[in-house]
Amino acid sequence: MYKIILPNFEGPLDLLIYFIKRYEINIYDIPIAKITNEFLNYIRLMQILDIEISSEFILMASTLMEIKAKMLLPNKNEQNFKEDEDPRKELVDKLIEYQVIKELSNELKLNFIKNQNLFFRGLFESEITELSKQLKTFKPLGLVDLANAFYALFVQHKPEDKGQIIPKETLSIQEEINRIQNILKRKKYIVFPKLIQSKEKRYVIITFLALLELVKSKKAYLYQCDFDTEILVFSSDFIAKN
Amino acid sequence: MMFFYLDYEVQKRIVESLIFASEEPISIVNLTEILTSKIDFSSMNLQSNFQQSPPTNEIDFEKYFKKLIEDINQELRYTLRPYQIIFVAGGYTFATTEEYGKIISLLPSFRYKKRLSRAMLEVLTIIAYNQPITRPEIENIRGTNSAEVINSLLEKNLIKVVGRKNVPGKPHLFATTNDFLKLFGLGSLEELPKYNEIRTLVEERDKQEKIELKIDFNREDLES
Amino acid sequence: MMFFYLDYEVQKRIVESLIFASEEPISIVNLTEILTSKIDFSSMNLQSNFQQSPPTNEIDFEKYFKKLIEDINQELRYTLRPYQIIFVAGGYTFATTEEYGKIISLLPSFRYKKRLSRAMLEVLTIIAYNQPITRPEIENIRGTNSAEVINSLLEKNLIKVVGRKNVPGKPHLFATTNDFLKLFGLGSLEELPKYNEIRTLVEERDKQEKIELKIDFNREDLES
Repeated sequence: MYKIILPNFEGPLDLLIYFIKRYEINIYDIPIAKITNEFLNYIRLMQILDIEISSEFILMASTLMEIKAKMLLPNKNEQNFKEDEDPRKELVDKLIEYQVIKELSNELKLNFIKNQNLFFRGLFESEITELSKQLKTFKPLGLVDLANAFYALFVQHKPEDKGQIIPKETLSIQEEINRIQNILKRKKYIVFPKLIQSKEKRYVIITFLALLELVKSKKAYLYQCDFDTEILVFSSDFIAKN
Repeated sequence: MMFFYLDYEVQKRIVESLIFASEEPISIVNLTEILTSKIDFSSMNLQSNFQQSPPTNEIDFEKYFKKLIEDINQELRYTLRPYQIIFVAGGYTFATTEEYGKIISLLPSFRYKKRLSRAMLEVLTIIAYNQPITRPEIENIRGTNSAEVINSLLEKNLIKVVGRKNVPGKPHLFATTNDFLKLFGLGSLEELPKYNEIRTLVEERDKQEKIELKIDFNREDLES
Repeated sequence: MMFFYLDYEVQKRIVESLIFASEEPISIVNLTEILTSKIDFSSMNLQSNFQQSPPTNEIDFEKYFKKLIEDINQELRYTLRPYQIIFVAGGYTFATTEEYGKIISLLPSFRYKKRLSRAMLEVLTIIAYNQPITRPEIENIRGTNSAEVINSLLEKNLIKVVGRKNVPGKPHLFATTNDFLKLFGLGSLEELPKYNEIRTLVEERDKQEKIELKIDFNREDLES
C-alpha cells in the first residue's frame, strides 16, 4: 500500500483557482472548455483513487458543462458576448470574491501568528467559585436521567429531518465520542443541550449514543442541579481532580 | 468619598484589580462608569490618605485612565512581571508579555491550544467581513459545505449566533466574538485589513496575469 | 537545557506566567510534568545565566515548586500587586487579594456588567415584577423557552427558588435575590420603577415630546 497526497482543496472554487493560477489564465476570459476538461480529469482521478467526491464538485462540474454549452450556442448578433450576458460572469464573480476572501484570510493569519505568543488570563475567580459551587450543589445522574433528558429535548426541539439532501460525510459514534471528549478537554463541562444544538435528527441520535458510551465507560459524568435545569456533562479527569 | 480623592497609588491598585478580575476587556467608558458611581471609598478601609483632587467634571477621564494604566504597566515592567495590560477587543485586559508568551507556547500543554485550520480561517474571514451572515451565505462564498467548520468555531467561542434571518428556513445568523478579536489581537473590527484595498489588489493582479498570458502566447507563437 | 538550570529569577517568571495562562488551577504534579519535559530552554533567548543545579532526580519537586510559588507571592506582596497566587481545587491559580477583592465586589454592576444578555434582563424583569412566578408562566409571557436563561440567573445568584406552586407538575417558584437589588442599586423591590408608569411611558413613547413639554410648562408654572 502507498499513499497519494493530493493538494488539499477547500472545495471546487479552490480547485478552479488552482487551475487558473497554474495555467496563468485571465480570470476575465476563462477558456471554459479547457477548464472543464481539467476539472473533470481531476474528478476522474479522485474516482480512480477511490476518494469520496463531495456533491459540490459534482455540482460545479455540471455548472461548468452548462456554461460550456451556452458558450457554444451561436449568438444572434455577435460572436463575442457583452459583459453582462457572458454565461461565465456569475462564476467569475464568485472566483474573484473567493480570492479576495483567501487573501484577507492570509492577512488575518499574519495577525494570528503575531499574536500566537499572547496568552490571556486563563481562569477567573467567578469561574472558580461557580465551579466549586456546582460540584457541591449538583447531584450525579445515571443513564436513565440521560435518556429522559434526551427524550425531553427531542420532543422540545423537534430536530429538523432534512429528507432531501443527505450530506456525504457520515458521522460515526466513535467520531462523536472523540468530539465530545475534545470539548471536555478544553471546557471542564458541557451543558447537555448545547451538544445537540442545530443538528439533524440522526446526529442527535449519534450524540446520544456517544454520550451513553462515555457515561457507561465512566469517561464522562453527568450532574444536575436540584432544579429542573440543564444536565451538565463533566469529564472523568475533572471529577477525579475535585 | 470619591475615587479621585484617593491616593494615586491606591487608585492604581483599584484599576489594576478591576482589569485583573474582569473576564472581558474593560473599556475606559466602563472604568469611568464604575469608578465615578456613588461609592464611598472611605468606608473601604483602604490604607490611603485622601488627597485634594480636581472635581470630576474637570477630569479628562480618557487621558487620566490611559496615563494610570501606562503607569501600572511601567510598574509591571520594572518588577519583571511576565504579564502586561494591553488594549484589545475594545478594552484593557491582562496578557503575557511577548517573551514569556513565547516560552509558554513552546510548552507541550499550551502548544496545541491555538490552532486554526485553513478552512476555519476562511470561514472566520467570511463571517468577520459579512456579519451577521447565515450558513448558506457562507457556503455560497466558499463553494463548499461548512457546517463542521462553523460548529468548531462555535465550540471555540470565536463566533456566536446573534439571531435568525427572516428568510425561509429561518437560518441562524453568525457574528464574531470578543474572543475572535483577542485571538487576532484586534482592538475592534475596524482594525481588520481593509476589504476594498485587498479587492483592488486582487483585481489588479488578475489583470496583470492577463498581460503575462499574452506574452506567453507570443512566445508560443514564436516557438511554433 | 533544562528548566532547573535556569536562573532562579527566570524560573519564577516562567512558573508565574504558566499559572497566569492556565485555564485550570495547576497542580504541582502538573507543573513538574510540564517543566521536566524535554524542552530546550536555552533556545528561548532568555536573559538568564545558566547555573549549575542538582540533577532532577535529586529534587523534591513538591518542596521546590511550593517554595518557588511562595517566593513569587512574596514579590507580589512587596510590589503591592492587588492579586496573589492561591491554592484552590487541587492547584494554583491567580486571584485578587482579599482587600481588593472586597473593593471590587462593592463596585456596582461590575461582575455582571457584560454578562447579562438581553434574554437574561427580560426574564429578570418578568420575575422582578411578578414574583413569585413559575417557569411556564415566564415562558408564557416571553413566548419562548427560558430554561437556560433561568439556569444562568440561578447560577449568578440573581434569582432563587422560593417554593413550588400547587398546580399539576408542582413547578418551582422563582423570586429575585438581594444580589439582584445590589446589582441594580435598589434599596428594596419597592424602588423598582412602577409597572404602570413604565406602561404609560411605553404607550406614550411616540408622544414623548409632548410629555417633556408638559413638564416644562409645569416648572414654568412653579417658577412664575
